Amino acid sequence: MLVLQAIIEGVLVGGFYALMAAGLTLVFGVMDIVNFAIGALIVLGAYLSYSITTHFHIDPFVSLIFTTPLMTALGMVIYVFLIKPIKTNKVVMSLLTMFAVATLIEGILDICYNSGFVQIHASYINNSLRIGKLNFPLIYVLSFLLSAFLLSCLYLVTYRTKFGRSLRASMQNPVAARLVGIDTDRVSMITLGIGIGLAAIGGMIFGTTNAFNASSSYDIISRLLVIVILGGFGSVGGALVAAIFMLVIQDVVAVVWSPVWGSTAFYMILMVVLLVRPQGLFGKKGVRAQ
Amino acid sequence: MTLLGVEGIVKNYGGIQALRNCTMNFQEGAINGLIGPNGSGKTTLFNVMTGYETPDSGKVTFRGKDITNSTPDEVFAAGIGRTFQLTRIFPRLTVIENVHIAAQRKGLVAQMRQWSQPDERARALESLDFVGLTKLSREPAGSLSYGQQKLLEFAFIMVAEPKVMLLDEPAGGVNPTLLKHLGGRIKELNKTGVTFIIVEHDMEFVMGICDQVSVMHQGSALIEGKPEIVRNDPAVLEAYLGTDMTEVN
Amino acid sequence: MHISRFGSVASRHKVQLGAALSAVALSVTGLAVPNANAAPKPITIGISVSLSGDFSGDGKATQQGYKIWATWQNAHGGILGRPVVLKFLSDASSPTQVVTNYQKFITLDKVDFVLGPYSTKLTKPASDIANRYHYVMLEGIGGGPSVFSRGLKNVFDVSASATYQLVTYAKWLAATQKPQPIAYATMDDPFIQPMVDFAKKYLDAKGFTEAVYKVYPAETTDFSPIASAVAASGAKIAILGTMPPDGYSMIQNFIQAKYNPEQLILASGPDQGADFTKSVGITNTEGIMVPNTWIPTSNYPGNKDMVALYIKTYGGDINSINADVPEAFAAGQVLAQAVNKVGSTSNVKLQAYLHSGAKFTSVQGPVQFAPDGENSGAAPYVFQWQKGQYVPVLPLGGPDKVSPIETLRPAWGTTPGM
Amino acid sequence: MSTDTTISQRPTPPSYEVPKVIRFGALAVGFLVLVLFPLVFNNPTISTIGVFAMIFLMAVTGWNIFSGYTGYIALGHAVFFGIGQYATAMLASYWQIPPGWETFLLIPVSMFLAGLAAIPIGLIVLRVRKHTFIVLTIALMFIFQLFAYNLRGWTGGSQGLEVSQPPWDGSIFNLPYYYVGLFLAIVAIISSFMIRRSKFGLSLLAIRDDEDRARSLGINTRNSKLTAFVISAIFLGAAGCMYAMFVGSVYPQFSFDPAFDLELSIMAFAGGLGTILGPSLGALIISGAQQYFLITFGGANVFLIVYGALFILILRLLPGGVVPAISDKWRSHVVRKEQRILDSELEGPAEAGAHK
Repeated sequence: MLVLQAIIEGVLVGGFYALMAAGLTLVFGVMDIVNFAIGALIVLGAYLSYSITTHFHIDPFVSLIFTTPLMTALGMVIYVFLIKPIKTNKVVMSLLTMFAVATLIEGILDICYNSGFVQIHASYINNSLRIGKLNFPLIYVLSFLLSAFLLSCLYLVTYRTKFGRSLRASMQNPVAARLVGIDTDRVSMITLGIGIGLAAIGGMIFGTTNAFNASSSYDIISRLLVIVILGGFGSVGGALVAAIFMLVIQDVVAVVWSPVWGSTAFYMILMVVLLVRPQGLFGKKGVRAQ
Repeated sequence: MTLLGVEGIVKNYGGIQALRNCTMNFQEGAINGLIGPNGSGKTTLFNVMTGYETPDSGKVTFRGKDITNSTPDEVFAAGIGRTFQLTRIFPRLTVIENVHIAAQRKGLVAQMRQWSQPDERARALESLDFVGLTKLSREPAGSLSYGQQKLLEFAFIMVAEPKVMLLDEPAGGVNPTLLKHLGGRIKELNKTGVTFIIVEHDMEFVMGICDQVSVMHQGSALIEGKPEIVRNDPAVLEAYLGTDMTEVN
Repeated sequence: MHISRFGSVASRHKVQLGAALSAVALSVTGLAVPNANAAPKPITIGISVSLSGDFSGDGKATQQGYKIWATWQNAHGGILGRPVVLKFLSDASSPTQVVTNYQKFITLDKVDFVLGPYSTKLTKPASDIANRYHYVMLEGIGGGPSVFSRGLKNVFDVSASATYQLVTYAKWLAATQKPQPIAYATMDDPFIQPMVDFAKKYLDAKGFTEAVYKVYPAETTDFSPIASAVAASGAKIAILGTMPPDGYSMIQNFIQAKYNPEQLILASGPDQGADFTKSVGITNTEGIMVPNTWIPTSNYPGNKDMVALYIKTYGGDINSINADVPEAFAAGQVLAQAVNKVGSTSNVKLQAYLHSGAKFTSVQGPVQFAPDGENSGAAPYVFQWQKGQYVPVLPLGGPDKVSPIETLRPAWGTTPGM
Repeated sequence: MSTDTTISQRPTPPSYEVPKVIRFGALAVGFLVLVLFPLVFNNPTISTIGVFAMIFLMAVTGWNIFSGYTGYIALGHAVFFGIGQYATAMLASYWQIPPGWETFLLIPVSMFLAGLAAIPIGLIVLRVRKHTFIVLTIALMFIFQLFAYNLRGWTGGSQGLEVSQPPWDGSIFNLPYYYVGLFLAIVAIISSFMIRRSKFGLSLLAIRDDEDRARSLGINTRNSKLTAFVISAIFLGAAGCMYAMFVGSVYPQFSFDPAFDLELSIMAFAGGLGTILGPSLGALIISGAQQYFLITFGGANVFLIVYGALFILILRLLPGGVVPAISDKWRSHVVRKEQRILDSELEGPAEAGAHK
């Protein structure tokens, strides 16, 4: 029973992690960028929703209407001013740049919100659906549905639209993409925008399920990285499966054994999987072989 | 006698059969040409011979020794040098450093000694001089022109004094003068006893330089023989027919 | 600044430091007595606080506590009749920086005294440095057992020792309730876990059984599995070793899991005043307990002033005061009393005096130091949220009068009168 | 085959590197500054910053031997830093080493253990490349952190471990740590130098440029990478040991800290990734600057903002790092001057070659 409960929770929370990881993996795939700031950006998104909900008494889900475009714009700005200028050694330079951005964001949030712990509120946040002996925290159910919706949108965008085509093209072979006249810069800019826009949404959910402050980001980033790698770079579907897989295992280990070993298992799985499939569960082999 | 031979090699990628029971022998001291329409498996064969791919079945022998499952570095150490279709040099290292890389050393102690020992240096400069790049020896290799990079690649393989050199489309994208120069170099090296296996689409070049030409078709050997014989063999034209005619004449 | 050459970094140090210090000094003169410059040479006290990083939340509360104390102390004649000036540095929650900071206080600023940073993890390296320069390390926050197990003679914790904080509750439980299964969950932390484990040891001995016992890592963000494990145990009593943020998430998960223990006590979190009520929602607070070393309403010397000063300076109400504030305040109080008694700024004399078994008073109650430097004088309180108020309920028969304890929590969201 | 005569005659082409005189001059000065530093600025605070700078100096130099030369950016070297710390703390109590000089004997032990651990770890992580490698190393670091938390029997879990400190007086306390640190840092730099100019080093750089190509030229890439990995781990182990001894307490959270490797890579990049002295320069500048900032702006919480902004600035202004920037300037300056002479010199041999 308990295990079943854990599995279900794992699936629900997994959906939420997948949402946070989706942006990361897209940016990974298209631009070779390890967006180390994702944690800080999620916290930023959480704070934005928090301010809006507390000051204007708007439902957190509605607040997304404002925060998401805002963060998307932020993403594009970051691309234009910080990522685009990087010429040599993109992989690491961009990683460090994003780390610097994270530091900056944390510093600013720390001053604006004075690092007490806060949490986003709504009437229904503590409710939960009860089916038989099992119960599903409502907020996780909502976030799961939202994730599912957004991820399928993302899927449609990448596989059914012109932008999606150029996106996948620049993912598989940037040079060739440029040759056939795709403006990879524009693609990258939009991608980073989307990636960080998604962080706004992930942040809102994070803020409703966790009490957070400016330095909460450290707990998020490592898990997201693991999920993205496990799912395979650039594979949104992969991220979803990986996230659910990881969370379920972690939760099950946590309930039957101990939470501390739960998170150990989380990382161990990654090692094992990568030894068998270095490209991750859904990564295409040699997509970017030198 | 046979220096490098493949025997009944089969290599599949998923459904596609790149090499189907391919058997070939390359004579010592000869300049062997390896031709065939696109997708006939020439490069795959190179990869198998140089340890980049392990065949599903069949074996590769070098001087009678089985090297089927050797890794690329072992193959090279054994005396088989190879260039790539797209030139691959070390762009951020200087030309002179590039030429030193292939110089083999045994043992950790030797590895830790300075990268340019006098004898290695002499050999390096010699081969640079041989391809005429001495002038540029201090330049980062990345700054060389495409043709020069091909020469460089040629040079740094030479340094290891391989018994046999596998050249994958050496003529591709090289201007005539440079090509002539390259051909001359190959001939000259061949005189010193180096065997060559050349994959090339430029028939002029192949027919001009090779003593022996093998034709591949759909992953296996079609025929082999003297250039003039191969040139006029109907089967070869047959193989090329439907494919790009310009390659033939 | 120019960091073109290392030499220049070093050489510029002194210059810039001077500037920095005067800056710090300026920022704190507000706290010092009005006529600071006319007054005799001030007593300087160096404190490293975590203004960024993992501990930033508590770090700031700690700083507030110390600042308020300085103001209060100066209003009461300072120390040895000299005004108190605090020097703060941030350690960004890193031991590396704590080491540098305390060296700077002692060797560059030549402060007269130092007081403790936030958290056990940082107090350890800090007390090593203080010890090296024969400085006394008085602290109120960071009394994990491992701080005192190292035979350092210069560390003193003015708060009740970590291990005993939950025992007050455990004793009451054993005395009043019949043995039954109890659900335990605690964070893996040098300060928190000993609290829970010690209480558990006591209760096990009294025949209470373990319904479930989970230790979770500090970086946990998803508490649902832990919460459901506790919920599934169906225990009527839950003892949680939580830090503020995860305590809130844990309660939220209990509500979602419809788990409604009759008694729920958290190691910390409910003592965070407004932070707590905002996060879990005031209507869910009913009956939740927390051990604490301080009563907001107590009549211990200085307490009323402290509360007033806090509200005047930082706003909020009496329940919005973070427990770190009085803990820091108390450390300052004890320092002042001891130094005034010793009559000099000699840390050596101070250390000897603190070891002499002398009694001190503080906003948290009496302080008396055991040989290892822990406070043997204090009896930890237990607080309970009743009708939106944060009231002391234990220990019975203590110096302060306490309200009757609610032994049966109501269902979530049903706080009477809310 | 070709003409030995012409080769022996040929004047070797000119060097674009900064002349030896200048380079060794700079080195000597730098060395002198580092030796005299704690004697001139004899204040313990500054020498404390110096000790941490030395620890980072050896750490980043070690890190650079692997990541800088092979181009594999490892963000999990905190593993070896942590192993060094825990080895020191555990062994110090296990062998009951009295606080004082004897503790320093644990340095070689920690180095050995870190190097030993690097072999299996290297065999695992070196199977993958690029991002996967980066993230895999990060994940590995978290695994070790969690082990440090969970294997309380040995590591004390979250309680951490202590290395009790020698009863030396504060005024001289830092000096032994500083000079031992300086010595180890210099050892690290010298080995980095030896490797850079060795055949082995050349192989590593070849791997950085094109791993598969290097393989096809007879370089055993796996062993080369592994060797470099182990060597770098050894210096991280030394750094960890120094840190544990100096700070005195060891915690999972601080020993296996994700920020640690980011700091290392920042230092390496600021100074010049893959150069011999660049990372060292970066370490001195950044670890110094960082602590300096905290004790200057530390009181106010603008620290993070200042740090972050400065850091972005460095990345923008010196993408290649300080050292390459200098040598590039020099190179472009020389090229113009030398080109003419070079050409005229090379006329002769070229003709000689043509005549035969």
